[in-house]
Amino acid sequence: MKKLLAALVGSMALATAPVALSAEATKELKMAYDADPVTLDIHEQLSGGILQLSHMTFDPLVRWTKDLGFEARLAESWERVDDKTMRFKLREGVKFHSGNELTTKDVKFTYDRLKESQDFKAIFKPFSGINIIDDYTFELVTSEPFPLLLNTATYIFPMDSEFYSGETADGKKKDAILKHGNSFASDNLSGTGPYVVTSRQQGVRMEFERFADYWDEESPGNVKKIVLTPIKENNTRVSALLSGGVDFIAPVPPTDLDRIKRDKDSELVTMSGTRIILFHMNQERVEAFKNPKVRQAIAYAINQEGIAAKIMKGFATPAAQLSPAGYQGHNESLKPRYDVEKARQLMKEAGYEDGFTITMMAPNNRYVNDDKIAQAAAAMLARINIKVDLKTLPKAQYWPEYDDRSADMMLIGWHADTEDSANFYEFLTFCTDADSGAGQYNAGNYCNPEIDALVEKANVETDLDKRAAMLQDVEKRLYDDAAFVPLHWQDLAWASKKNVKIEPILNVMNFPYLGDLVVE
Amino acid sequence: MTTATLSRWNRFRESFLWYSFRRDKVAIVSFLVLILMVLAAVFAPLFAPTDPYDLAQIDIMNSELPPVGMQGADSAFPLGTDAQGRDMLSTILYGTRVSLLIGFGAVVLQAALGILFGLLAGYLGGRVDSILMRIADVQLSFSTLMVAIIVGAVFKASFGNLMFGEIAIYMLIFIIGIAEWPQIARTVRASVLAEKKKEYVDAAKVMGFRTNRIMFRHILPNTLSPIFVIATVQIANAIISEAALSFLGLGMPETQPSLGSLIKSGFDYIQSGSWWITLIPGLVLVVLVLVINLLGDWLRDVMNPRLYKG
Amino acid sequence: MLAFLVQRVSQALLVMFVISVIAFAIQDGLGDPLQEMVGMSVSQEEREALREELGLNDSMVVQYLRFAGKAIQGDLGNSYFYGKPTLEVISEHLPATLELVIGASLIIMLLSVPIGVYAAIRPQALLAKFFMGVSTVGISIPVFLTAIVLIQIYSIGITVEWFPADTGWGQWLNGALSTEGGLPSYGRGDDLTHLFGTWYSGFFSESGLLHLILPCVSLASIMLPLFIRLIRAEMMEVLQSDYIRYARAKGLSAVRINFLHALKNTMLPVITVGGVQVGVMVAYTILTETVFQWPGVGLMFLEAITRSDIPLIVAYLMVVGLIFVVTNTLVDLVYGLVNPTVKLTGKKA
Amino acid sequence: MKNNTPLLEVKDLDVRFAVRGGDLTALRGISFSLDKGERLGLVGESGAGKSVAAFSILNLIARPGYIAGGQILFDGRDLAAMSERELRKIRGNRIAMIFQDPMMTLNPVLSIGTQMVEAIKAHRRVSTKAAREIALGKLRKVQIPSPEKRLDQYPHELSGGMRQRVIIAIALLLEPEIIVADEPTTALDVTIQAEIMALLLDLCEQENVALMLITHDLGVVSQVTQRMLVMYSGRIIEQGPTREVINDAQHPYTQGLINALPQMGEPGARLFQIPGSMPSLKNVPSGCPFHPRCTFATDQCRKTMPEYVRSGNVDVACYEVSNLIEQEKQMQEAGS
Repeated sequence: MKKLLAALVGSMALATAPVALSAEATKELKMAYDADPVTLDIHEQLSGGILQLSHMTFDPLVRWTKDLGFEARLAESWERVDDKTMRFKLREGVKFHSGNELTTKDVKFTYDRLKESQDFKAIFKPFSGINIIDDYTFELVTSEPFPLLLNTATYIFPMDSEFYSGETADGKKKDAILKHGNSFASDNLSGTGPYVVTSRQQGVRMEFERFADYWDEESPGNVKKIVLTPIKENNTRVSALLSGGVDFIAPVPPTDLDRIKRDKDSELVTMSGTRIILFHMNQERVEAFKNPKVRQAIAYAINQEGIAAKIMKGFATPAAQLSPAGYQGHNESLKPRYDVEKARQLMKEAGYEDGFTITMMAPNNRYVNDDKIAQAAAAMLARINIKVDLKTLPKAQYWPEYDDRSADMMLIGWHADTEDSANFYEFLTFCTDADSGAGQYNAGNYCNPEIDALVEKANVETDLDKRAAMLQDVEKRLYDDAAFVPLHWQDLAWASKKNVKIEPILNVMNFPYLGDLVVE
Repeated sequence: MTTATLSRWNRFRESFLWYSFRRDKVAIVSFLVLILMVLAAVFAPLFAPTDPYDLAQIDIMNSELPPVGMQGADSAFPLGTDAQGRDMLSTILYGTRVSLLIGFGAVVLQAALGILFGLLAGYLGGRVDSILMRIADVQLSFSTLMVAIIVGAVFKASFGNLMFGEIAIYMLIFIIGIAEWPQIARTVRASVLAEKKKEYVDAAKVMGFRTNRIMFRHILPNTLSPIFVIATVQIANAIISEAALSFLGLGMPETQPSLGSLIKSGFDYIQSGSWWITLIPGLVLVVLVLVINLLGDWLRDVMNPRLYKG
Repeated sequence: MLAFLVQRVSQALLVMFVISVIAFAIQDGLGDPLQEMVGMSVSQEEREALREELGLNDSMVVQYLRFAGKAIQGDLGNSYFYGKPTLEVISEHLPATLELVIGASLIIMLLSVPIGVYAAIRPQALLAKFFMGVSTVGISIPVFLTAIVLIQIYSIGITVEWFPADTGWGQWLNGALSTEGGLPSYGRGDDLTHLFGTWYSGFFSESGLLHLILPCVSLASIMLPLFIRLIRAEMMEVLQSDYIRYARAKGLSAVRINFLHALKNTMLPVITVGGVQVGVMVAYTILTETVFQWPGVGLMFLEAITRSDIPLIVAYLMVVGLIFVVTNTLVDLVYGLVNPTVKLTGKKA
Repeated sequence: MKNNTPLLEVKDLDVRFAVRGGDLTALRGISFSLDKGERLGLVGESGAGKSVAAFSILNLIARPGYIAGGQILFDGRDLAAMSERELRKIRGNRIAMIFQDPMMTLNPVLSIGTQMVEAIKAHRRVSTKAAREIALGKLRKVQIPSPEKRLDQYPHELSGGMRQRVIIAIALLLEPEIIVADEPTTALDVTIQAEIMALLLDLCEQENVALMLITHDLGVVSQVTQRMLVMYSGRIIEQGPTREVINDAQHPYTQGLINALPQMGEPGARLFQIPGSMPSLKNVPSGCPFHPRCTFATDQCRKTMPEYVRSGNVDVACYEVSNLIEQEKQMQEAGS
């Protein structure tokens, strides 16, 4: 029975590390997220929580900068050999927590494991192979010309191959990825990242300590010890910050924004996010939705600014398309079009003047204010005689209903794993095709082969400017056809004590680079 | 002065019940407040300025307006508006109606089951008694919350999700009724055991009455007083249980809020400025339950013969 | 005595069996566990493969028989979310809930007996009426409302300016009513002492105790009023009885009459009702733990519901059912000890 | 046998119950006295106020009853006006009580030993061991088989008769001067009643303890008591030496009571019954409370309350009797 609190995880790393800690890492940070990582195996699940853990305990080859550019991390430099291969130069002298040296065999081990992982294999589908040139240079090869190679490279966090090979005492393979069991990797961790996990009690507490041998000396981070406590209830989490129990919390619910602004010794940081929230109108279930005029009428009836201002308390950016600003597909010209008169007029033209009744479903604990947004939308539709029977469900019950498409209008939010517009269309607007997996979340059964073809072409277009023009054209067509009803991009918010300088380490993907955090 | 055959009304006026009610100020005030609330709830459509169930009347733009008297208030919404822009006053009136409906409905169900099983267990005794009491024990080990989850799941499995809106009230009455009948059953059983020893029961047996006639015509009237007392407390409990279930998201849906789900929906806003969304319905809930409890207390002291001498 | 225990053990098994059957019957109504385990962009057939692997596609009966087979040897299956045997997960979280219930019960016992007895002896006294009033209001406030108010006042602290700050008494009143808070409002604190097995207790360290205060007071706030009213009603009835009058006739002191003769008889029904309430309190911990982020089985159960972690839900329901039967048995034993007229096996009606 | 100051003297005792719609008078100015070692009987139908009189001696009347007037002089001090602290020193120590139903008198959850030792220690500064010895002595005195075992037993383990013996033992624990016994044998079955009453009588004589016996059983009164009072609707209507009252009852009500005894009538004949029933305290008739049921009732009886008049050693409150005495006196004066 493992001793719980004091179990030193990946302890060998600390034991062998030289005693002299870098002088300036002395501060302690107490933080609270709404959930703690479900496992230490960063390939077991593709979720925000696991990626946040990866950035604390591992380092990617390249990582996103604040303005969606790329920053060299473990890959010192890279250059494109031809339109299907990219050569990377690995940084030298980087140590793992276990003391092993980072070499290309670790990158290969990680690449193979990613190809095995159920969650990550879809993202790495375009990759055909990895060539090892020598200890510190390797090449990534794709089957087709793939413009998003670097985007995907941000998901490669080299793992300590030696540490994760061989078998455990009771004969289990150390590198196994177990979804529901207890694998070696889910409890032990050795990465190159700034922090080592010193103790963990699932759902209660997690402690990290600064890795003495961290390769990135220039990192300004001076936090020696981090204690992470998951606090599920929004109210309690905000109270914990205000009562001084913790120094840094995320996420911050929109309702508590001004309470934190008013508090003199805490600081609030908000950023517009990249997760789009939208409604699908199921054309197969409701005859009227087949008519573009009716879809446009609904688009005109929904007041995105009102929802963003009143329900989200200004904590969301009203949207008229899928791609957020900064994405290649973002089309400046598309603006939210709230106009109840025009909506009524369109309904009259489409012959549905006295409206009809539809069912609507939304989750109540998946996205920020999801149930309140659905209620507001239902009220807005009632103004153009569309009577809505709304049902909100907890997320565990909601997704099976979503897969069965059991309501006429359904709410969904989507964040592009590749931080690129194409991902939105592939999952949300492509004609649904079971075996290729396209349009898996297209609850509107919207199908426009022309637009799908345009996106396919963009996917193999390596000239970024041309690619951007194509993607923006796709957004325009979807807008004109009112394929779905976009609402807003959910903003991100973090809050901390005044002396904890979180602003520089935060980014739009919500992966705080805690390694570089400075606490005065 | 032989006791003339007084009419039922005179007998009531003469009875100790009316006498002690007149003298107990707390009971009078509680009774009046309760009647006021019940009337307001029953005639909600008349009093409520807007119909909270008609979505068209709700405008998102005037959400979270403070009650009149605070700056930024809007006279059209005396008690302010909730996060959706619904008028608090009318939503509370409808909400009180839902909560009262659930409270009384659940207790009627509890009483029916409780009296039936309590009488059977108490009067027949032996195997019937132990079986019923074991069922009661198993039932008690399920808290209201678990019953709610289980019954909720069964309803969803059988009716699917879309029907949930309309049948939510009946389902909640069913849940709270099922979860709490053992409380009344135990009380009835205890008083039946006490009554069973009395001579009038033997007299009835001697006269050859059938068992259930004895149980319902003779024993039951004598056990009414504890039932009354516990029933009032159970109504208060039922309303609070519904509020608790709503807090966990298992109560009434947002479109047809009860007091509990109103409090829940306002819960996120309580510490961040618009405290009234939770506190005003919370206040109404506390007053409603308080009044019922006070009446329950008074009824207990009046109905309980042993305390009468004290 | 043995027959009594055997009867109770069989009842416990019956309760757990019934609960497990019901819990399994509603399995698909509880949602799909896969959602939590798999990212959004995982394809349909990946999910199908995983579902097959977990045996979720077998018929309900097959799944139940497999569950029952293992359950008999004490293995209640693995939790999907924790990836560990459910009993292990529950044993990690149970001590936190038990400490909450113990803390709340202590508060209840220490307060309800003196207040209840005082209110019974001097029902007309102003203080007694005040206590009864507060207890009636206490029952009427739902626990999560009490919890938030407590956090706001004692953890975050409130500054009161209702009274005119320029006047002396105004300032004093403002000062008296304002609090700077400071009491911890979440979690069990970080310095818990290890007792045995998975029991890490908060009772033995200052920070542990501080963390216990607000949650225990909230949990107690539901039951305290009930016990005060119960003790008061029961005591007033006992004070009418002949043996109390006889005790006065013997010239015994009022203290001895109230706190030995009367109280011992009062406590009999209070113990039976109280015992049942302890079982009910375990259910109320779910609300308290949610608001205070108290890592007990209540919070674990609620998260299991949102994640539809079915083996954990079934295991929790069975364990709570068992706890209920155990508390009932303990209550009957204690009742047997206190009430000499009851032989240990029989139960006084 | 009458020395000058009686052990206990009750003067014009008034006891009322504050109930809805004004006070009910349970005792209407009753006066009587009790000498050292004397055995006094209180007789009357239930509801006449016998038990209220008994409980008022030690001021044990339960709310809403209260002593409204009069005095209870004991050892020169008025018990009615005494503070609770003072009265406590006398209760159980100098005046002991025996209640009616032994099943209800002993505390069901405390052992017999505890309930006896605590009575001693409430009044004497003795060790528990010494107290247990005293208790054992008294239990032997009341002839309880194997007394040591009894001390550790609980009330429900003893029979009704056994329990009443324990209660008598408790009454004697502190050698009281007076024992007030409220229908001590009524709740027991007939065979045991005689045995217990004989025991009580015997012990009172041995210990020279005054006994105030409340009962509705004329047979017991005639065998056990030296003097007796007959109560009707809160008043003493006749009091005097038991022998005289039983053999030559003056008051019509007392005569009615005595004639109602079965052995007085011929076998097989209908038993005599006093017509009507005891008036409830709510509507006590004017004048002499017995007049609605009295065959000799006159207007005078109906209007005013008769005064006591002495006939032999018996004091009687009845106009009919006082008129007869008046006539006899006139005949004697006329005759002499």
